[in-house]
Amino acid sequence: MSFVEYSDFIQDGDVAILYLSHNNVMPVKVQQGAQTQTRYGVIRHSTDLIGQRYGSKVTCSKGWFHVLHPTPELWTVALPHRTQILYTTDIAFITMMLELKPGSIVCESGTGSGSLSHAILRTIAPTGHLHTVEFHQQRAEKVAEEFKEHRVDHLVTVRNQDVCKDGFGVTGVADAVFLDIPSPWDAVGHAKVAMKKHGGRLCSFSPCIEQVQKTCEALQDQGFEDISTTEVLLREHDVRTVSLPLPDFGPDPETTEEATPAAAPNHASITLKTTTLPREMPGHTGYLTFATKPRT
Amino acid sequence: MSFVEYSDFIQDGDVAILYLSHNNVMPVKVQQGAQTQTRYGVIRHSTDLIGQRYGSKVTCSKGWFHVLHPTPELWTVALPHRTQILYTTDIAFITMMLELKPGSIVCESGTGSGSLSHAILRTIAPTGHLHTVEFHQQRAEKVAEEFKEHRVDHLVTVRNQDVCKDGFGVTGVADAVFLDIPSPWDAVGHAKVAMKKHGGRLCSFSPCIEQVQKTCEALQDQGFEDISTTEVLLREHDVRTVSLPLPDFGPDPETTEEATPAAAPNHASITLKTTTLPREMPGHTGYLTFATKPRT
Amino acid sequence: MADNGDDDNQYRIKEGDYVVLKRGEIFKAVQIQPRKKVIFEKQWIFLDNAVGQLYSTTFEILSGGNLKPNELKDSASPLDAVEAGTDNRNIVDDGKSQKLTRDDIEALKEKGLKGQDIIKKLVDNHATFGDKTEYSQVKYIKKKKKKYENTVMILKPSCRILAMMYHGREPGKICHLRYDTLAQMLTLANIHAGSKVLVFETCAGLVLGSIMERMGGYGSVIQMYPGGGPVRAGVESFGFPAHFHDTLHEFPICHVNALLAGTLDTSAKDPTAENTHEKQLNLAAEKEQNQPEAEEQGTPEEESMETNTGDDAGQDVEKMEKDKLKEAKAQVKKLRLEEKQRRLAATAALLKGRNADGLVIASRFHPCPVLLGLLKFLSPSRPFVVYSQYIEPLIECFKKLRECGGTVNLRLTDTWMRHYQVLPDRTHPLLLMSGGGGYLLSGTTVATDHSKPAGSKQAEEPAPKRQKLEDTEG
Amino acid sequence: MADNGDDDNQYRIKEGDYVVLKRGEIFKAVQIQPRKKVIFEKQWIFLDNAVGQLYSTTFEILSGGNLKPNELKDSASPLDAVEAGTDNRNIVDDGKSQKLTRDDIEALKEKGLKGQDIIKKLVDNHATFGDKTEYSQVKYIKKKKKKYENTVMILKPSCRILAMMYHGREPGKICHLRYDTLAQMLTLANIHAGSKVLVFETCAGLVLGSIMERMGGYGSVIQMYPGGGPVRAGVESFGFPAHFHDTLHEFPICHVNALLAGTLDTSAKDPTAENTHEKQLNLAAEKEQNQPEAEEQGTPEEESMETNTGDDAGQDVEKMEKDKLKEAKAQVKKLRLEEKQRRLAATAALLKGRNADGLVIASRFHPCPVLLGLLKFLSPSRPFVVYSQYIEPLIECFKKLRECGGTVNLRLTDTWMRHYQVLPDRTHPLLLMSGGGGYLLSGTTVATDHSKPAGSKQAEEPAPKRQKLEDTEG
Repeated sequence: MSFVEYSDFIQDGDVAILYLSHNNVMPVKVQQGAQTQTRYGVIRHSTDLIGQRYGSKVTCSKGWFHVLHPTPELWTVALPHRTQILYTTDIAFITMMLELKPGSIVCESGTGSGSLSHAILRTIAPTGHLHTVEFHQQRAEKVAEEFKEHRVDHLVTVRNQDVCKDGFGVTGVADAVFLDIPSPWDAVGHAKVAMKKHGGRLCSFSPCIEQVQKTCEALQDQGFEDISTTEVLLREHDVRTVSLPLPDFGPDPETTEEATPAAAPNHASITLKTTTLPREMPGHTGYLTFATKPRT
Repeated sequence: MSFVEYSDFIQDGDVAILYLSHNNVMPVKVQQGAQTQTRYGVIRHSTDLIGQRYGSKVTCSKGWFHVLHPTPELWTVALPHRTQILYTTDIAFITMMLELKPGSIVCESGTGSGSLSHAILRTIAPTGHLHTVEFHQQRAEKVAEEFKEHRVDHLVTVRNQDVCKDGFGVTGVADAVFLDIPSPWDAVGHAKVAMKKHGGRLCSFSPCIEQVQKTCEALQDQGFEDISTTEVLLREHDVRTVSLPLPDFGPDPETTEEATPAAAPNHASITLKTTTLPREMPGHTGYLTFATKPRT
Repeated sequence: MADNGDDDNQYRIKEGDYVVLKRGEIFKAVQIQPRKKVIFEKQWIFLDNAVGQLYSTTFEILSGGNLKPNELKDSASPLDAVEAGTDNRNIVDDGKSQKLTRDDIEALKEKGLKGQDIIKKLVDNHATFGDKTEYSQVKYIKKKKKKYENTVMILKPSCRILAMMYHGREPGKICHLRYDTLAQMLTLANIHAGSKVLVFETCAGLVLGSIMERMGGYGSVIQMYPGGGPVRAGVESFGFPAHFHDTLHEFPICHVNALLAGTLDTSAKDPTAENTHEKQLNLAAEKEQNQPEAEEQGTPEEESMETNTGDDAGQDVEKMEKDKLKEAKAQVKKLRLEEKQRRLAATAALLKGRNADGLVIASRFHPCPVLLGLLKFLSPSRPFVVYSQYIEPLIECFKKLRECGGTVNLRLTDTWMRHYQVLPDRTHPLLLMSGGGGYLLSGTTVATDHSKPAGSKQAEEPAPKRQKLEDTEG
Repeated sequence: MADNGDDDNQYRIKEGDYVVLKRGEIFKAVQIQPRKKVIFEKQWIFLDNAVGQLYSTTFEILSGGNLKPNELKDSASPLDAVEAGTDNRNIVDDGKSQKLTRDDIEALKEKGLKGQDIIKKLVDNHATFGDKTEYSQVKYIKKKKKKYENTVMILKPSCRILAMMYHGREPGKICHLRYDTLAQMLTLANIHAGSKVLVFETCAGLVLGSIMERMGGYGSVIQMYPGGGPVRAGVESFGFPAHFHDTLHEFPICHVNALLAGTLDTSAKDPTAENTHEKQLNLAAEKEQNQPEAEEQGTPEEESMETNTGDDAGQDVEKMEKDKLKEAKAQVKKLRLEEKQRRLAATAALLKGRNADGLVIASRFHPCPVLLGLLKFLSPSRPFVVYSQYIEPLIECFKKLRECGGTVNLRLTDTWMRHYQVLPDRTHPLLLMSGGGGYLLSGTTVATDHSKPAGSKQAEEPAPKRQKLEDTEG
């Protein structure tokens, strides 16, 4: 197992994902002899996990669930939140708009809980590199530890510094830069320094429009081009079967062809497959501002 | 005919709406002896319109269409644009959120092309009144003329003045105020003056977020309560029948029950009723900021 | 406040008034009744002290549930202005951020500190509040507000407030009709004073009431109802003046075919003879009214009685309501049936001309047969609008209408609504939004051309702009 | 520019490169070929002068269609910064606002003024431009830009650029797949280097190419194709290095059942014996490829030839392409069939293990049978994602998967995308937005439990959180 390479069987030392139900997933560090408590009962790693195929069903005393191979997307749902995190919808769009691919050199700040970082690493492996800067020391240490557990540490350098003051710690190497910090405009200059002479792509994520306004201004001042701000929202459709009763207009004395085509007398109903949207859904995560650094 | 009362038959002096096709409607002033050129040919008012029932089909040399009774909603689609106008989706929401109903006293600025004004008049008739202020003289005159033609002039007073300087020309009478001007924050004080001592509702329409920010500040400064900003967008679904071909996975040598349940050999296809959204649709009209004036 | 000398009287809360309680975004419709306990946000309240006060007053809830007019406004609280950290990078959550202990808070409460002040104290004593992200701050304050605030505002009901209330509290009762969608319906159907409007709804009466509000007591509203009786709890909540109810008529849809065929018998009969039929209707009604009325408003049967019986029967009804004796109920039923028959005849007369000015449908029934059946009662050149929580039934309606002809200007739409937080340096769309507001099919009737078969393509849109109905390419 | 001394070489435009022309929001993919005329926005262009220049250079189009590197950047033009009136209240439109006559403009053009400068002049000489609303200003400038601008930027192709290009120019060719939706697919399917991915698409090869870009030449991509041959025009446009194509395999879906049953004959046969079957296939292919290739890229047949024939046959093909003789074509067909059979055997071997790592479907076919058929080739615990322009077929897929079991984490989603104008005092969402980006069904395979019947409810989500599948109340 690694976050950048599939395996078929669960091994000692892997990180596996217990898929309990929709939106309820749980990461587990697989260790010979260890046990994990779930709401369906205890699982014994040695017998229930190690040697089993990823995707297998595990049966406990009170129910069953599946063990899945980790992916950055499952990790995003499962990871311990140490900060607000980026979710898959934004991550997917960022990945495309930053033109990430195997071999890309990427700078990121802040690392936060590492949700985006894992997705970046998945995409730039096996030949790319991620330079990620996190202001908060404990968080930087924690995420570095996770990268190791997830066997992607060879692809990433974690720096614990203030990106607005100290930059990314690299010069002229990055194909892409991602900013998710309170004052991205203070880091735009550092981003430019970190990027390749030929140019590259930048993305800044901000929840508030005022942050976007200041960032766009800074990007323009620094000579960035193709500056554009976009918002992407996910709508999840709930599939369901509904039954709609038919109205009873009473006996039809004329029975002409025109009269009430579909009215059925005995409170019949029509069943149909449809979808509904959740009553409440995420209405905003942040604005994504993209720009191109031209050749300098 | 009047914009606040239905009639069954078209009469000399009415304003009728020719419904040519989806999104192609055309207002016509009905006059004994007059003719109107449409893309389906000429219509003669005396024979084709006067005395006919609203909703009738009119046949011309090159086609046919229906004549409809005017409503504020048809007028919004048909009216001559002298400015950018408010559309039905925003109008409907404004009408509810301003709590308009028969008897309401309303102040509006600017009148513009009168799209919202007609909808207000429809709702506050027969006992309410609209005080509408338009900066631009020609426009004020034109809209006053239209109110007369539409037989709603007894319900409305048009004033040609600068609302930011001169206010609405009334004091302590309005249940509701609507602002659609470049700098609504300059009119908030005047709005307060125009409103009833007991209180009332205010709405300001602005395309840009910076306008909203300044307006909200002004509203707060003037003691307005329950300030909230909302955006409403219409999505129109295009109903269509589509045919999806089925893939040909080749002859199934096993014909087990498990194999390819719906695969049909002869390039069969499935027809279904569905909707699509237009490729491009209005993505923004403006922000609607609502507030309550408390008792003062 | 009483000596202002203006026309304040119309703005004063009176006994018997239907009002709406408000706290933050929470609304609840109730009637002002002496010594009546009302539950609002898990608190018992007596509304007696509100009588004589002005609408839109904020009250403090004293211990014991009595109200006291409050000088502090419920509006934008000063808490919202606390400076937010835009990142929570400095927070180490050790569970020790709050310096006030539970005992401290209890002491504050005993000292008579108001909810808002307690929250302010909590925020002030929260070591890292300023470092929390705005999202966390809002969540924190919301949680604490719910726990400690004890004020309530009393509002005059309106379509806006009740539509927001139902959507927030009991969307299931109103078929998940969102208030902005209701707003579209009222406008698309050109609802206005003096017209004759047909309504078919199973939205607890909210749609009906909204239409009545927009008609202001002028014209007529005909409620086409399924089952044994019309549901109108929502209409009561509007607190309309009595004369509004004179404009309200009802007609059971089980008689629609008979009416259309001209075979409806509306002569007053001995109700006992009708008994078996009516019994069936009542059974059906009980089945279908799986929308329990608002807590304070009694059973559906009492409901429709209050509305249906005129002034003549009013006193009897009141007495019997108190007794609740079985025999009395039978008598009421008899009276009700007689009255019903009279009203049925009157409504049938209104419908017979097939010249209604508008049609509004919002129900849990399949909209297609409902629409096709009721469209027949409209004059040409009149708008109609159909709501459905699901798009599929409206696609079917759309197709059927295109086939049948007799309508133009068909649109299948939904609206997308977004609220914003507008604060200095913290402006953004709200982090949560409503998923969907349902779908609308709207259109305009036209005169049907009897020289052509109804199914003819000619009855659709004019040829040059005929919509592409088939599309295999996608 | 050539003497920068760094690794600029990799950024230089070379003959034979696939590039993308850009002007404003308009993109067009072309190949750099000597003295080849290219139409871009109604102008003839020769790209020869671009060779040796750096990617992302903006060129001026000289009269005659030759290019000249331009110092002016195509980016945010100074025009965008013109102060907008926020209201058009002072405009009296008398058709006399533009003071420059047609002749004036022609004179300016003859003087060699560049498009951007002409527009600037037009704006400066527009009496009421400053009074126009921003919306009108943007419309005006856009119109004039289209008319007078004559620059073009040459970009290196990428998934981002090509996805935006197809969506903007030819959405019908890619089943109206919006680029943000494609972005979701690539991520939801966990596309990455080293994996083995199955693709079924009728999106001109755009989806396939995007997947290949994300795999960076590591691992294998198997294109499952309908009809006579895989469509790959979009893949060419990516301009991948040759070794990327070694990772690309194809398999005709008409052999899927045979492969699953173990009856597929992949031994190399005399192609003439296969003739009738192949002919049928080719006929089907012609029918189904109702997606004409991009203008410059020849017929579909040449296309697949270019891709399918290995180096061994390359020279022959080139010669014959020039001759275009019927007899030669027959020979090519024979070679092609042999090659096809060899490749079929190789791909069948890849598929036989049923251990693919991901499945991506985006086609004009009904997704349900496609998905159910191809899902069988995946290992457990692997993601799949299906695109459809319509939601209904995906609802059916969802239901079927729930019935069959073998999958978890099912989601039916769409995304909503909005672009913003961010300018001082004029920040707002763009006035036009894309209506819909299509729908996605995604999920993860799990090991099927053979001790239970496939249709069992047990195979669905764990019991405690089982989704409410029936809901009559709405």
